[in-house]
Amino acid sequence: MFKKVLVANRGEIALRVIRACKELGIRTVAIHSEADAASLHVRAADEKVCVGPPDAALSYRNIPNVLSAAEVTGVDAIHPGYGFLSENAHFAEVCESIGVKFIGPTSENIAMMGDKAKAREVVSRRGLPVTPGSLGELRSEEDAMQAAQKIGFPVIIKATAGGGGRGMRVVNKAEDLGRAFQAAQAEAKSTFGNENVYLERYFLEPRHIEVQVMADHRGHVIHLGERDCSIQRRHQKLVEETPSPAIDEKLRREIGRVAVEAVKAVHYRNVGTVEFLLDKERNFFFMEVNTRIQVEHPITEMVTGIDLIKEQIRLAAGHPLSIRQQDVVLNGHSMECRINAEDPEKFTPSPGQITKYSAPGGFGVRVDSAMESGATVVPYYDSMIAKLITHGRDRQEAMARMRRALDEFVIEGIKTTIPLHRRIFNDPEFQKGHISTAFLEQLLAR
Amino acid sequence: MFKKVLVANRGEIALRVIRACKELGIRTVAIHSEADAASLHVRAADEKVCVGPPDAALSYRNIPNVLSAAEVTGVDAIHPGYGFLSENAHFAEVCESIGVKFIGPTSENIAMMGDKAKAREVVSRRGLPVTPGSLGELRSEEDAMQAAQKIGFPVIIKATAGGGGRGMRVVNKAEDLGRAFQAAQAEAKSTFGNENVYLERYFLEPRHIEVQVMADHRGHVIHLGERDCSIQRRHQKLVEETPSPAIDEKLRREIGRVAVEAVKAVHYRNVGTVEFLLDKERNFFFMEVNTRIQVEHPITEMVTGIDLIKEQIRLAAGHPLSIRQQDVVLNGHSMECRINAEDPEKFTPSPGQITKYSAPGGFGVRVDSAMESGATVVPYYDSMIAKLITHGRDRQEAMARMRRALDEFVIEGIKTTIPLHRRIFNDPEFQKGHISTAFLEQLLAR
Amino acid sequence: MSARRRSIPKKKPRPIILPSMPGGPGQGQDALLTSSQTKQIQDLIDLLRRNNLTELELERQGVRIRVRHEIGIKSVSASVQETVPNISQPSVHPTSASGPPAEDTTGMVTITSPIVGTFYRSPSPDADPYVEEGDIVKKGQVLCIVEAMKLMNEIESETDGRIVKILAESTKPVEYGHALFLIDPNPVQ
Amino acid sequence: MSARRRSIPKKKPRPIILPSMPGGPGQGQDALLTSSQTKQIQDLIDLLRRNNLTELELERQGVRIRVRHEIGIKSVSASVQETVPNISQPSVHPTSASGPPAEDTTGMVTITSPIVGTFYRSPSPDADPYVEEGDIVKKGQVLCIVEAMKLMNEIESETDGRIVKILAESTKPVEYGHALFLIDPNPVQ
Repeated sequence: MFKKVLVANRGEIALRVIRACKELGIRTVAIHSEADAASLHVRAADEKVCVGPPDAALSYRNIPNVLSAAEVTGVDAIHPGYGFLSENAHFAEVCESIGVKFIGPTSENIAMMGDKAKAREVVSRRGLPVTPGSLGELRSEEDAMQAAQKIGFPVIIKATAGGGGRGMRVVNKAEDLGRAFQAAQAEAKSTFGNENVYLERYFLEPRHIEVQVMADHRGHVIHLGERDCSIQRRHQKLVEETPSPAIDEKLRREIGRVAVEAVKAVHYRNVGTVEFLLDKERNFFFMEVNTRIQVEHPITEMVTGIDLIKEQIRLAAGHPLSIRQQDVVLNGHSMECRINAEDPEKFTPSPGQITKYSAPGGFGVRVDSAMESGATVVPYYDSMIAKLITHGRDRQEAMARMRRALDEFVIEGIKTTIPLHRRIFNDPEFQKGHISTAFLEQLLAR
Repeated sequence: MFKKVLVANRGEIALRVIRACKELGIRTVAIHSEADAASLHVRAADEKVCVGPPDAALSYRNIPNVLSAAEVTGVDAIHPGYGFLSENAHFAEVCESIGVKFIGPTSENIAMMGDKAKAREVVSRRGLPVTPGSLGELRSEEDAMQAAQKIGFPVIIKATAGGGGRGMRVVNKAEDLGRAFQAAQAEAKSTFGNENVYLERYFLEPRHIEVQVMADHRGHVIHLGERDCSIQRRHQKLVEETPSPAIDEKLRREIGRVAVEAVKAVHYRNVGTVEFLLDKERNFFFMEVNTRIQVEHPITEMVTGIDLIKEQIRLAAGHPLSIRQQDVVLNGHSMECRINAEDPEKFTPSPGQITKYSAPGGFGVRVDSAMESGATVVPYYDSMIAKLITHGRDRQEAMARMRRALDEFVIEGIKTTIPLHRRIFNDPEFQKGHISTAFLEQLLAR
Repeated sequence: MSARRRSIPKKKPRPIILPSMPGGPGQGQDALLTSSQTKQIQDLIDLLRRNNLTELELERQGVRIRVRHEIGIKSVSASVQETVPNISQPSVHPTSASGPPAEDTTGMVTITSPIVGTFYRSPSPDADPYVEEGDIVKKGQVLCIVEAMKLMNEIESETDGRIVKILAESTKPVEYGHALFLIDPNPVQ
Repeated sequence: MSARRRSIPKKKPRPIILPSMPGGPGQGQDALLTSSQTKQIQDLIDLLRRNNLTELELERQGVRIRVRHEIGIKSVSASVQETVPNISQPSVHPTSASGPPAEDTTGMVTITSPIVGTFYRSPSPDADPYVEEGDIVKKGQVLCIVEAMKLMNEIESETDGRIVKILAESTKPVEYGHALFLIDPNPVQ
């Protein structure tokens, strides 16, 4: 097992990783920008290294400085968290080249899955269901038209290097395709430095379903059930839950099998997430693989009892999977609210000092956060400041706990999305589990 | 189901009950003494009533004021928590007589189990193992000598109305018995107003094992596994865990069966705990039944997923048990530290204002507490200010989490037992599970 | 108190006179210091208040001054209540439970409820109130009833004086310590 | 900065001159406790507020003043570190990473490390140090090397002046922003 791990991240996920390391008896090194010198994740670690100014490109994403920090502190491994360098194949590669273990999949895994069109192609070749559309990138408008007419409108054009909703265009009819293709290419190029795009059928009100997988160095792969992440605003998830209200035991086995097959197809290692789209007829289609720990991993931990961060570390250290598929039991129901430092109506960021912070407690309530009274939410990074997670014997109980916990959560000095979360959890349609990726926009429009 | 419940308690257990009520959609009334007007449990409730001055005898134990509060607020039921009026058969009886449901066992259950000698007798008559000793109270010194010689020395004399270590005398040889008998009687009389005593074999270094039971109004009874509460100082528990490191599946079934039989023998209702003594040869003996929710109930909740407070409320409202014995699954391992406002070496109380309070979080960590930054620990009541509970896939993980969480817990302005808990969790014998009720005294003597 | 009335109907609990709130700032420092020192300390306290400081330490001759500014609060309960806006906190009754109203009550006696129950100003719905504001009362005179557990508890005045204000509403619940009457024991006739 | 040196050995990053810390101790306290205490303390409090300090302690000729500002703070680290005694917080290096030492550095220029790496005062173990304390240096002159990922990064002086103090120890790690040299740009010759 590793003796010392550098945590190449900040905020709640850095603290999450540090906690896991502590429980495993591993020493930790925190890195931080000048803006985060006083952060909880820095104080929680055994050692700390300032790696740059507030701008993440010059600090948390600064590969030379991060690797130098790893070098001068003599760590065995680096945990990248999510975001920042976590899906940077080059970074993973350089880590390996200097003898520091990258806690995550191989750089090849990251590179291949980072090309969304390529990933679709590989998975499709294994006979697994992908969203109907082009395989590989579109070379021309004619290519696009051919693919679109084959699957029928509406279609969505996406950047192969994409993510977060950028470089996407929905096209409802053939005459709009040409202009949308050009626009998507241009946006893909300016955003990702790569103009390649592909095209899929556009589903109305689908669910976003993802399956947690784990793979060891022997090629054993298991899945830990699905997460329903349909509550999104502009492709940003706000609420997640497991199990999905739309998935029964039979469908779970099937979608789990496909997820395992998909990552086996690319010799995937460590922990990952396979994203699917579930339509109203409960057909599911492979979308992509996220080659990192997900923000919403805690809900899977709550129902399986498996510490995913510890598994990541153990797997990276060469240990085999600690559990077999048949021993994975899903207990009860878990939900997560991402609490952002944002105006709950206008969604404008609300950085500033937290004058009072008091997290909810008691049975079935978990809070993952690096905030505290007196802490400052700096404007340079992601606005998520806390994850509020509840667990219950069933969805009803998990929801009741969430409402209770949202009422107890005190964060003063800045605005947060807590009022929006309350609104979601008080909505009768949400309570019935009638959700889709269109849910939140519909709720906000009411 | 009840519409409104009065919580006849304070501190963490009052908040615990209020949280459960909120999750069940039940309105709550907090009572409080003048010393607790600003407490979190009071603010968390929908309504509040001041029932007296700081002295608990004139406020939290003041039956007329508590019942008046129930009357003027129009509640359907009263939850007594633990301590105070929770094991007062008269209070339970008066509640029923005025049409307010007492959330707990029947007043007959409480009365019978409150007489420890009687409880032993009833259980023994069912052929269940009780600690060897007298059945019923001892009428005279001769009675005592006869019983002692039958089972052999050492023996312990206990008050039938006893608890908390008072009215007890350990006797090592026959010639000391007479004096000890007199002394125990006198102490029992002065402490409990009842001079009756009984006598049992005195075990060296036993384990304190208790089994959680639940019974509905139809007489169905199930158990939820055991708790090992051997880490005690002067009969005050400091650390509890489940499952017990000393109990395997076979013994668990056996001791569980006996616990269920024991409470069936007295037509027990609602939630209760059957206490056993486990000797070094793994023989177990019935000791008594606690007719209330226990302080350490959360660890059972963590491994079963069952909310015991909600079960209490549902059972009191006349619902049947929500789960069958065969569906009770014990997942992983859970441990609890009782954090007291005490000097961790001298055990002197340390009341005062908490200048900073920051509870640990993350996976597998639960905190039940009504404390917060700026709160004042008043000197009138129990010194327990927080329960830190961890859960892990196994004992190893639960312990590692506890060490991590103890390190994160910040309570400033008063002294707490956190350093003592750290010492316990760092002890190799404790880590191996080699514990008994003598463990803590031995650790402190080192 | 509660023990005495437990089972006897029409028991008359003696009213409890709450002492004025303990430890307000600025009490009892006069005797310890010279008048000039007192003035200086008052200045410091004013300074502390103006600046919302919570602590101020001063040591003379080997001069030591310590000023502290904690959370920016006057009293803990107030701030705490402000900061938990999501937990509703209605009370059983509309008025404050623990003291006379804000007006000048120097020298006044507050009669508070020694039990939890329902406040009645008259012995029965048809009867006249025991007392009205402005009435002169004698020590031991019944002022009202607090009903608890079907028992009518007569509350007596513990002083001679004039009823300045009736602080509770008839038929409404009162909790322990709820202020019921404000009595001026030395009324200007 | 980092982009420029990413792949080029012997890249010479320009030193970053940190502005002196806002409102450090040592400002305007000289006249304390000579005439009106109140006035001076108000000054101190204003100072505290303007500077968002968490604590200010001064001892001077038997006079000790300590001012503390607990929660409403900008510079969290000081107070926060005090209050979490159970979390250890060693740093990679012994000296503070983020600023000049406490002595009077008015007008001085601090050369800080623009990268994370290992500090060397000489180009090789056998060679003489680039500079010593007291040396006069020119703008652009190499002062030291910070090695990162096997690349030797020469750090140059960004000003003419005299090396007042060398703030890092050769062969020890330095983090981003670590103060390396204190240079007096206007030395008294």
